[in-house]
Amino acid sequence: MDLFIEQTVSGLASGAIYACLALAVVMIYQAIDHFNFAQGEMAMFSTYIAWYLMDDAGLGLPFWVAFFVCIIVSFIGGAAIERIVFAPISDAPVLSHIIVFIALFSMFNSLAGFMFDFTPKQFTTPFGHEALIEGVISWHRAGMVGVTLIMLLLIYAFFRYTPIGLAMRAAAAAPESARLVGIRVGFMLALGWGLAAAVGSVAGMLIAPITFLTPDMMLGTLLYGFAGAVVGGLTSPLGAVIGGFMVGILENWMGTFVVGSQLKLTVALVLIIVVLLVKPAGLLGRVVVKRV
Amino acid sequence: MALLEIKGLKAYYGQIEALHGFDMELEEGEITAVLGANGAGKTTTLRSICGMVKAAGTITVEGENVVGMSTEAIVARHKIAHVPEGRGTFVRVSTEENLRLGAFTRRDREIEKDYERVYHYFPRLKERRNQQAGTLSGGEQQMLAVGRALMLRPKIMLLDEPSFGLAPIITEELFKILGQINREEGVSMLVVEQNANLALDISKNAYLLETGNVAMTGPADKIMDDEQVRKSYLGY
Amino acid sequence: MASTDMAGKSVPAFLNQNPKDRILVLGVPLPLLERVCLYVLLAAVVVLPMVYDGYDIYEFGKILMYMLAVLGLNLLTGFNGQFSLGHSAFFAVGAYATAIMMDQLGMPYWATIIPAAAVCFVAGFLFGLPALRLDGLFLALATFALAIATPQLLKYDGIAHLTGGVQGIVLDTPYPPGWVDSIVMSITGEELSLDRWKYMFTAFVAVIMFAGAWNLVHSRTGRALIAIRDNPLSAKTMGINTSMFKSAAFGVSAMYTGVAGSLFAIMDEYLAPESFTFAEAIKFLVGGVIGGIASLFGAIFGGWFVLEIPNIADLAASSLENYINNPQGLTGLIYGLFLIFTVYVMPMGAAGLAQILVHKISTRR
Amino acid sequence: MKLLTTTMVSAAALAVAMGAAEARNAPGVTDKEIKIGNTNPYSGPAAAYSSIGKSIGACMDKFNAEGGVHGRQINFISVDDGYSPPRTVEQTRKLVEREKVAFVFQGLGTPTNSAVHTYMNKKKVPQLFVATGATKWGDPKNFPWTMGWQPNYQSEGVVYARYVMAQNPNAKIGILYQNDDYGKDYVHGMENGLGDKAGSMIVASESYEVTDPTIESQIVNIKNSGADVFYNVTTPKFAAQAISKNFELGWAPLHLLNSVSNSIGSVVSKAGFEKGQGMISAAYLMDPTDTEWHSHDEFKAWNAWMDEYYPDGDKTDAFTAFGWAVCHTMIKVLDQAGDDLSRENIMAQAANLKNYRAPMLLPGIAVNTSPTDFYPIEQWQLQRLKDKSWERFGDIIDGAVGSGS
Repeated sequence: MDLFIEQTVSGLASGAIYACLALAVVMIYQAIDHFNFAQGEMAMFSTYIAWYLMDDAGLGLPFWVAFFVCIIVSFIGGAAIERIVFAPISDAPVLSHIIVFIALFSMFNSLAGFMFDFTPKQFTTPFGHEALIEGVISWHRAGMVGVTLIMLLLIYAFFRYTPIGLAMRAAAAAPESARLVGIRVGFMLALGWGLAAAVGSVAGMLIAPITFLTPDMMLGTLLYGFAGAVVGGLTSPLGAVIGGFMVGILENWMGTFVVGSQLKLTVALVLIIVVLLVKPAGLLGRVVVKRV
Repeated sequence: MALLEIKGLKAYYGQIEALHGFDMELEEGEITAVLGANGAGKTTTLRSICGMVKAAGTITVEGENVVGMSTEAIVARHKIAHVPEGRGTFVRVSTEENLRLGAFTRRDREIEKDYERVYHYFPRLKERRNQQAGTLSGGEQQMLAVGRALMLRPKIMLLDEPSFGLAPIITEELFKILGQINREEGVSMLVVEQNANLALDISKNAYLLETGNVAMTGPADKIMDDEQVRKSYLGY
Repeated sequence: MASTDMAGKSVPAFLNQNPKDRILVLGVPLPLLERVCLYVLLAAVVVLPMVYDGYDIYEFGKILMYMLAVLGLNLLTGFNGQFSLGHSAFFAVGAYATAIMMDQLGMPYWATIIPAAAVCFVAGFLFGLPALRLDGLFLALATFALAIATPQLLKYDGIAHLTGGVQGIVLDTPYPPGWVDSIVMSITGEELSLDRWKYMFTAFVAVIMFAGAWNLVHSRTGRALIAIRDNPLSAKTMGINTSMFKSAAFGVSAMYTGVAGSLFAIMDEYLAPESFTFAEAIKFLVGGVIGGIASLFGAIFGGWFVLEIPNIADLAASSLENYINNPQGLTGLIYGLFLIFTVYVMPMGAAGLAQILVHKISTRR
Repeated sequence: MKLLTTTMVSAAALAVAMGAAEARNAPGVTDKEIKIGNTNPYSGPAAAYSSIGKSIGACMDKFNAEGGVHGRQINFISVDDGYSPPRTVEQTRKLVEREKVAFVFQGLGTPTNSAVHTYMNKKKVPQLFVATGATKWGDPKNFPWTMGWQPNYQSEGVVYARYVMAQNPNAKIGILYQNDDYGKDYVHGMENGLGDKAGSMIVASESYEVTDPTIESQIVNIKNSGADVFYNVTTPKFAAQAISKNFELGWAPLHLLNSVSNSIGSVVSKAGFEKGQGMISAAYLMDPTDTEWHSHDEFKAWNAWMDEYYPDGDKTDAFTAFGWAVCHTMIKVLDQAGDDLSRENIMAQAANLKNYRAPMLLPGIAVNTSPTDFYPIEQWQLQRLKDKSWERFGDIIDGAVGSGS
């Protein structure tokens, strides 16, 4: 097969990883109007929880049971973080929030290593690693794309068609106005955090069978996830997924044909800055226009 | 008993007392104007009613004291719709979604119907129903804010400087519609305005605030005739 | 009171204090008190090498070095109301600029500081030009990306002949110039140790840089910058090229952190890409926040804290050794807790806390 | 790099000359105790290696419980440097100047040890058996106070190169390496081993960053270059990824897996045995997860020690065996030094190990040093993955290459 096509296919494969995480980035951005720099680490920690639930040394639960228990635990954990850590500083400037994100980043990273040690863990997939189409896509990757698309549909429908999704966006963007129409902003924020943590946990569980589970699995991945979300548009779940795939492909093209594999992270960096400057709304996002 | 009864209202920003304990009433089905200079405490009064500032005293709505209740609960329970200063548009979502948000606390099945009710008063909004609300003009956003308030099917509407930043023609049209809403829907209104003429025109009663206290109160036409008021607030 | 849709606002209210507010403390106006503090600190800086040597004085030198790095971050926040998660990148630029000048051009270490500062200023300025068009949250994202990409850039084969690639660069020892040696010899009768000299050199640069920052903040330009920060719209209408000013401020910030990098390279005589990871950026952030992110004095405390917190973590770890396995692994947790604690309890950092305490004492009188 | 000032060389020479004459004990040595310092990444990106520091500590505990070395207890002070070179400098200086350790042993990592390389040699404090396979640790002329332990990365690369040349002199080699000194040393080893043919035989060379999520794009490129030999220079996580990805792509080249990641327990089994059949790797230590050794006496001793002294440790973690073996080597040096525990003599004894068999080394491999040979282990044996364990084949290979370069 032609190298170009192969790299594109491989880019789609890693793009699926980024798309998953980009979706989680959009979820939290919609819910709290912020990036969560600790999102990757939270997803990684959730994945460890799932691993513990499944592993023989842990509880030894079957995959799907562990999968859903992990989602629920992550949801509760995310909501609890909002209530315990962020609610008391809800009026503080953005600066304080970023600091707390970095604090969470550091804490989850450290805790994961402390509790589960640093040796790579194998994470099972219910789909199997066998080839679905020889040399193109494995069952796991197909399953991963499938689950990502299901999540995309759910998130899209949630924000688009449910009053609570609409209320969540409203609460994030304009908390005071939201309160005035009777929205419980604190509840929405907690809910948003919970959902974002849940989406992140699914991303983690889909990614880990490919990358193996280690405390540092998400640092670089999150950067690409951010890039995907920025490229696609921070307010659009569909955009984030498309953006994730695009970043995957672009990364491979650039790495193979232009800058070489040594500068792949830099590609993500440049991409983020350029898109933010040139087309801040991304491909499918909405520009925030305000008239006075 | 009045629909809304305020007794001895004090309000605080941190340690600073902004309102010093006054009384105010709003009768069912009426429009009452609240006038005063900048910093007199007009906005603070409205914010106190819907629980957005720390307040002391009693604010009785339909016989229940709401001081200490959360904004969300006041809105949901007593159907008080606050049209805030600066309009509070949800800029990222569409016009119709803004309206939908106005009905957030309602659980009945007539929400869809009420869009038409709003569009009946503000046909412009219908044209723009799928447009991102942040791109509406100032006047349209003000209409949207009132429309959003209507979606609550409110008993009371609190309007904070609805004329702010609008062209005179649009302001006049807006006040006409407010009067119409008051008559047709039976919504009681508390209107804070700099433009005292317009407010007094549609109001039955009026209060004049000065530095956190009620300086004068009475029927709107009486206030309008008061020399002092005319000099200070009406400019003629 | 119109506070809807203000999510993008990033200027913390506490930055808006007028530095010239004359609070009387025990009958002494605050700026005077500040001055006295400054002189006491300066005296300490001078006295330290007479008392300490070896590891101790090396640690003091590192504190001053980190102080400069944190100061860079604080200037950025103080002047632009924004901050960077990627200052490890500018720390690296400064360190590598010095190392390359010494290694490739054979320049003496002391001669590299000024050109390295210039390089960092330009690097910061150029990064700032596009990046500062982003508001707080997005700037944080862009600099986050920068911090993560930095080690990879340093290793890039295309510049490996300069940077030493993955091997890094081993630098010549910064021996004191002969005349310094002989002066010290004539006064004390003993030879000046290398550690003491490194400290003296670092302290010399740090004090000059600190004084520069002090004057800048208290100068008319400084106040203009702060005015731009607080009210960019009116500054624009007055015809001030705000983006140019802001980029320049970013450049100055990068320059401070970069000079810290230069001093780091000289002090440790070695650098490698592993010294400039995202963890390093977090360190600066922690130092800045805990010291007080918009305060000059805060930087001093922050510098000390950055150096000492791993030791504190070690200490905590060794006392826990009997109870849990691998307590050192919890260093990151301790970092995080300190950050959250600071945000909750003293959002203005140690400097802010000190100011409040001083204020309390003075008003009680 | 031009750190070699004439003053340093002469100072070093002087030190060696004076060493013999003076027999004063090193700081940190009393009649009851020997203080030994160590830096390890207990936190940060390389914390997976921390089990080395912990197993050495546990091993020292065992020796102490058995009476220590010539009546002296070992006080092993292991501190965290987070794999950050500046932190290593701070911690090492603290160990040497404040804790007053006799010497530093098994500091981990190439950039970290490089950061204190000059300092230790200027201070004349032994920097013994550093835990890194870079070539530069065996340079007694310029750095008489520093010594490595494990066979260096380059020599391993040479071993693979020779194997490939013997199998197929026209092979096309694709390399995947970690973009740091470790990865590049392996690549240099391969290039040196291939000699003139390196240019024509190496058809692809792709690097990855530790922060990269995956290495898939690189593997696609290597496969596409037409390579029929895959030289896999990666750390455990990425090694497992690479084994999986090759399998997924249906690509089955001759797979050379570097010894850093040839643990059955933590890499091969996790990637899946079926995916790695036929892989070739070099080894010098027994893999504790390889059932072949489970009846061996040295394994049994290791196993018993793990149970008693390091119960939290992970027995599938090959670093525990590494720590065990290097700890024994250290004890051997102290034992040889007897009552002359000056820094000079400790260094001299480290450079005087003759055919010492540290436990858990592969049968036939031994530790050898001399005043001009600072590479303690220089032997390898090749092995091939068959079913669920490594099958060793061929002779013990002397890979004494690093010393020349």
